[in-house]
Amino acid sequence: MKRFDSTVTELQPVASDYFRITFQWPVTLPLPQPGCFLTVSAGSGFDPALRRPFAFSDVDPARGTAAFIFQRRGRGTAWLAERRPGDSLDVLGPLGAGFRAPPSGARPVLVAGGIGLGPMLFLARQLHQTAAAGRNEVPILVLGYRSASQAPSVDLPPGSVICTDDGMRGFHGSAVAYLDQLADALPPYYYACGPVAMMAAIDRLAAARAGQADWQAATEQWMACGVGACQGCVIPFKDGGFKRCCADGPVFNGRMVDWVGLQE
Amino acid sequence: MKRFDSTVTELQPVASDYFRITFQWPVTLPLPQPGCFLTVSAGSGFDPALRRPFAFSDVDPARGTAAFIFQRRGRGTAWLAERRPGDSLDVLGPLGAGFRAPPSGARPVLVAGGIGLGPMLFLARQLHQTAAAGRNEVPILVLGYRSASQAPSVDLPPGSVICTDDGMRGFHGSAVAYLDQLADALPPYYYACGPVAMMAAIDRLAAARAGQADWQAATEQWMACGVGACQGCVIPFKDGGFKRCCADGPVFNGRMVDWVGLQE
Amino acid sequence: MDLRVNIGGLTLANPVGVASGTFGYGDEYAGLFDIDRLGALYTKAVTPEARAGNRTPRLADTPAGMLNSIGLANPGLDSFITDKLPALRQRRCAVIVNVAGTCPEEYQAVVERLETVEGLAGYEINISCPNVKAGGLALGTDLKLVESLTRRLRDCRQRPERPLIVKLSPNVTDIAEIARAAEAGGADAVSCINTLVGMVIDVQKQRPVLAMGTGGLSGPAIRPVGVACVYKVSRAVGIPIIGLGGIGCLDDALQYFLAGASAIQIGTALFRRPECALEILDGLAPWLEANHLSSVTEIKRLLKV
Amino acid sequence: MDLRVNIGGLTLANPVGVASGTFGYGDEYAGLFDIDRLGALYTKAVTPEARAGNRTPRLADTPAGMLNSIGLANPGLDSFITDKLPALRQRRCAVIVNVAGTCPEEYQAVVERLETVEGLAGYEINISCPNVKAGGLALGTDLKLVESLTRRLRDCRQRPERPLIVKLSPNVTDIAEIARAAEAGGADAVSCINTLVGMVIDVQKQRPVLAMGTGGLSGPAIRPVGVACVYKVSRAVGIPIIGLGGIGCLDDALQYFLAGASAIQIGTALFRRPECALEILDGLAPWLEANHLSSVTEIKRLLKV
Ligand SMILES: Cc1cc2nc3c(=O)[nH]c(=O)nc-3n(C[C@H](O)[C@H](O)[C@H](O)COP(=O)(O)OP(=O)(O)OC[C@H]3O[C@@H](n4cnc5c(N)ncnc54)[C@H](O)[C@@H]3O)c2cc1C
Ligand SMILES: Cc1cc2nc3c(=O)[nH]c(=O)nc-3n(C[C@H](O)[C@H](O)[C@H](O)COP(=O)(O)OP(=O)(O)OC[C@H]3O[C@@H](n4cnc5c(N)ncnc54)[C@H](O)[C@@H]3O)c2cc1C
Ligand SMILES: Cc1cc2nc3c(=O)[nH]c(=O)nc-3n(C[C@H](O)[C@H](O)[C@H](O)COP(=O)(O)O)c2cc1C
Ligand SMILES: Cc1cc2nc3c(=O)[nH]c(=O)nc-3n(C[C@H](O)[C@H](O)[C@H](O)COP(=O)(O)O)c2cc1C
Ligand code: FES
Ligand code: FES
Repeated sequence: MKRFDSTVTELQPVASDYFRITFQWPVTLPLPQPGCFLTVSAGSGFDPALRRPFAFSDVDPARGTAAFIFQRRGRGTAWLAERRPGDSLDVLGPLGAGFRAPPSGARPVLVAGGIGLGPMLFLARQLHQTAAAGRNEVPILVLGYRSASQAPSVDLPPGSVICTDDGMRGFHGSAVAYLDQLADALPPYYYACGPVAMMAAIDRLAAARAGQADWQAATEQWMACGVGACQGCVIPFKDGGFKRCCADGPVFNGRMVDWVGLQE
Repeated sequence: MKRFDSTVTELQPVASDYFRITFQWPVTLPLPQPGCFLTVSAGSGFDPALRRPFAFSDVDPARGTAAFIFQRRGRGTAWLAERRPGDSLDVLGPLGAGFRAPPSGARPVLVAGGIGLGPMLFLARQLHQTAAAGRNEVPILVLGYRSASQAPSVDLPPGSVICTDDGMRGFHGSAVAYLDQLADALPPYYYACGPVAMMAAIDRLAAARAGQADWQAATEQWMACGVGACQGCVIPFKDGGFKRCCADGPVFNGRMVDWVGLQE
Repeated sequence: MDLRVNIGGLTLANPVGVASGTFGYGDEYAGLFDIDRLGALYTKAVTPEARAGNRTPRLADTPAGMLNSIGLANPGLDSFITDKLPALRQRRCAVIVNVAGTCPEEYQAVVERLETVEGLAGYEINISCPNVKAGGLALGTDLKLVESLTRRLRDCRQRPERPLIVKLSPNVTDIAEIARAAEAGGADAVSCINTLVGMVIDVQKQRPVLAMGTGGLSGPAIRPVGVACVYKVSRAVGIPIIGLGGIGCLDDALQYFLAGASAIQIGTALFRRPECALEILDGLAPWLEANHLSSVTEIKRLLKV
Repeated sequence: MDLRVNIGGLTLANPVGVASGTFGYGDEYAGLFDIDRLGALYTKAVTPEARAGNRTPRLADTPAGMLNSIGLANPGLDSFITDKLPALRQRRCAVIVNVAGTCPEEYQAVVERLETVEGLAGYEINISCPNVKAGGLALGTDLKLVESLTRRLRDCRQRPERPLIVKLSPNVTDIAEIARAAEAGGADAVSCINTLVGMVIDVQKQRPVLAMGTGGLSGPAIRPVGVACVYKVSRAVGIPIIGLGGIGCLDDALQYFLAGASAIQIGTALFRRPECALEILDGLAPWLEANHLSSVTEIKRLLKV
């Protein structure tokens, strides 16, 4: 990991209030893996004061760039949405431990809700590549949206499924409802990133399926240091303990996370 | 006066660390006069928190623009120096009372030091126009710099004098030394804007010349509201009182200002 | 939507006021927004005699805030009444006079005299100004003094319809204790917070930026402190609380209402964006409607803790 | 240029330290800059028993600052010694342990036990944490308790070369008084300031952002408060002062030295720009030279007031 001043190469709207930002990623740094994240400093002064964390959505070693997809929500992301090619970007990364490989013989089922899009896209592309090399089964990427208009215009890998609550596009219902009715010869192995309510529902589903004692959840928590020093970003676990999202995660076995405690 | 979101039309370097910024000035607003100022909000958050005051250097009613010249000094002006055409600029103005006309029969002698350049240029151009219309004598603009390299590349009105401490350009010596040796058929009437030490020296000169009981000083003081409400920006007067730079000034009779108290 | 709030018997048209010392005596901002729409205007402090205020510089810029050491500069009681009050009376918003002095007798002199004139809505007792040697902060940190000063002013007041609002300092170990002392002395309301004591040093000049050394810290930087103080005080007293400190937008104001405030004041943020006071006012009614509330004082009940 | 400073008998290689709670136990930032160049590393608080810390969320973002309510999460004294200390001992910088507890006996248990192990440079006594129910802040606001706790720890200490540094809270009416109590109890130095009590309310969710309600405000927002406290304390005590609160660059550090600090700590600003600690260190020697000084402790003499 390193803190450095990168340069923005592209800022692209991908849906209403969603953007993909691409920036230089020096070859001297480790290549970010799916599930890993970076933090950026927003604004020129100390308002806002804390760096903002984002999960990588993409890395292009040939061009020496990396990218993340973000939603404009508050001051930090409003500032990000105003960046233009050539602007500098204060980056700290790569941070955190990414996703682990799926167990053999299981179907990697990737679920993305909201701002979970970026890391899931990144993972889906990687699992398609490793599937082509025979290292795992072909993954399915499931994306859930309230309405068709929220679905992003990004290149989805083959076999991706869009679910909309209003039924105007793809599967009519939530991503979790889709998982529930999914019939597959292979047992599913879940990866997910999205709102806590969605994660909790996936956890219940995983618990209900005898075959799956473990699934991989990319978690989120307010962060200060991003490197494991401040104990600020902890995620509650079902055993009553806490683990640091930034340094012990952000990817955890979803069965272990106390989703109710996190929601509170 | 009004607070509004203007748009930057040009940002031009005029000397090392000096810039002229031009921005839209709606026709519906009063035309700024020389000596008047505006405040701008720097940065997207509240760091820095206070608006920054600058004196108008120019106004172009035909194009609907106004301008000021600024020196990059700290966070606020560093942010300003990064503006580009099309960027928005949060402006509050026009503020303050500008320069009054010179007494008839006297020579308007305008002295600018450092960031005093903008308002003095503006005043010089206006006094040349009114001189052409026979309303006052032709002004002289005197600019003082430490070295020739600091002298700005701006169009100076005819008859302007550049003074440099190193003697590499124009008069060899300070602007005040130039005033001291200036021989003119007409009695001088001073207008000045610049460092307190320069202002104090001009005040001594004005006091020494029997003919001049009054001269016009454009003062500076840290400001918070800029509109006369907070009492923060007061300038000490020789009679022991204070006057608000923003609302009672920024132009005062230089003979009345307590330059020693201001310097402290 | 009815935005009226009651502060110790005084009904304000709405809960949005502008803070003492940041709004002069009302005229200065007249060109920038419609002052008459404000619920209340808290004047710069008024003392018995005119005060020139502290030496300059009186201001310093700090991260998300500022320091001031104005030092209660004001034209004095007589001039306030003859020169400032006539224009203030024309305002449709309630005019609340911020009262200061060096000793209890001076506070009393101001209130007694103001009781004889028409056109004022109430008194805000400034026992918390960090920028003066005598009175001010020293007074506001002593429980007995707070209670006795409040009682003294209460006793000399002839017009009970003018609330006595005691303005609290955050520069104390326990602000709730001070609030209780004010309540015990008969205060109709408290406002909190005044500024925090702070200092900025000019490293180049190797001396404090402010001529007086220290000053009062205000602005968004202190908002979390102000919200915590209002929350704490609201658990300690039964009288209404007027919240302030770093409010600049509707969200900030709502934090104070949720914490327990019945009304708010906007200070430093006016310097950045004068019209924010009306933007906050305009946002209140829609927010109340969206949250199915019929008055501002109900907001505090929403807070889950 | 000699940057060494003496804190109660302990010589630090330079006056730049990293603040308790913002730097873990040292390893986490190792990849980002050369930790060994620091003058001192103040550990996260150590208590006798392991503590999981407070419920989440524990952080909130504020203008030019942040709130935390970590709640002294730490692995406990035993685990600190067996799991954290071995790596800390390898550090070339002085390791100062931040000590906390719920009662004087707990503080004493920590110090007594740490006196039996090698590789530590001193103790910072945290009597000022606003994020725990017992101990912490309550302790740090009572003059008698501060003095007696300091004396108790002083008496149980076997190694006088390890300074006892009492960490002061700004959440008091008079911080100088508390500093004098610490000095009277035998403290070798004081550090100031810890965080200010603050609260941020999530208006959407209508509850405090922090699970615990209030938390500690840190970062550039509080720097003027920290500088004012150091200035005030430096006029009240003769022991060295370690200044902190919102330091992020050389200019900020110099403000603290001018105000009277002999050493500094950097906390929240590390989160934004970790290497700022070394940038400050690298700027010190050139600044001293340019100002014709031969040591950091001379800086305070430059202040004109
Ligand atoms: C490991 C990790 C990966 C993330 N990846 C992405 C991503 O790929 N794309 C994306 O759009 N967002 C991602 N987020 C969330 C992102 O950090 C927040 O949306 C962003 O910080 C909001 O900043 P703001 O200033 O615009 O909003 P603010 O106004 O500060 O806050 C808006 C809301 O965002 C949330 N938020 C703010 N700061 C944080 C933070 N430090 N940590 C967690 N939540 C926060 C809070 O719920 C807050 O109410 C990720 C967060 C984490 C922890
Ligand atoms: C009426 C008036 C007219 C001015 N006209 C011009 C102008 O035409 N061109 C120009 O370059 N500058 C002008 N200034 C000064 C200008 O306001 C400051 O240089 C600017 O605010 C510095 O901001 P900063 O954030 O870059 O610097 P900071 O880092 O904040 O400060 C750098 C230095 O600038 C001075 N300064 C900062 N803020 C203020 C303030 N609010 N008021 C006065 N001095 C301040 C201080 O001495 C400070 O040490 C004028 C000031 C006033 C009061
Ligand atoms: C320039 C200035 C002058 C002030 N003068 C007074 C005053 O005369 N009386 C008073 O009670 N408070 C005074 N205050 C404090 C404010 O009324 C308010 O309590 C404080 O600034 C916090 O609110 P804010 O962060 O919204 O500014 C002053 C504040 C500022 C910035
Ligand atoms: C996340 C976090 C955790 C902290 N934990 C402790 C602690 O355990 N013990 C302590 O004495 N201070 C603790 N502090 C306070 C800091 O050491 C420091 O006093 C305060 O943050 C002010 O400095 P700063 O503005 O540079 O951060 C903590 C601060 C933060 C931000
Ligand atoms: S953000 Fe500091 S430990 Fe995770
Ligand atoms: S800046 Fe407020 S009175 Fe001039």
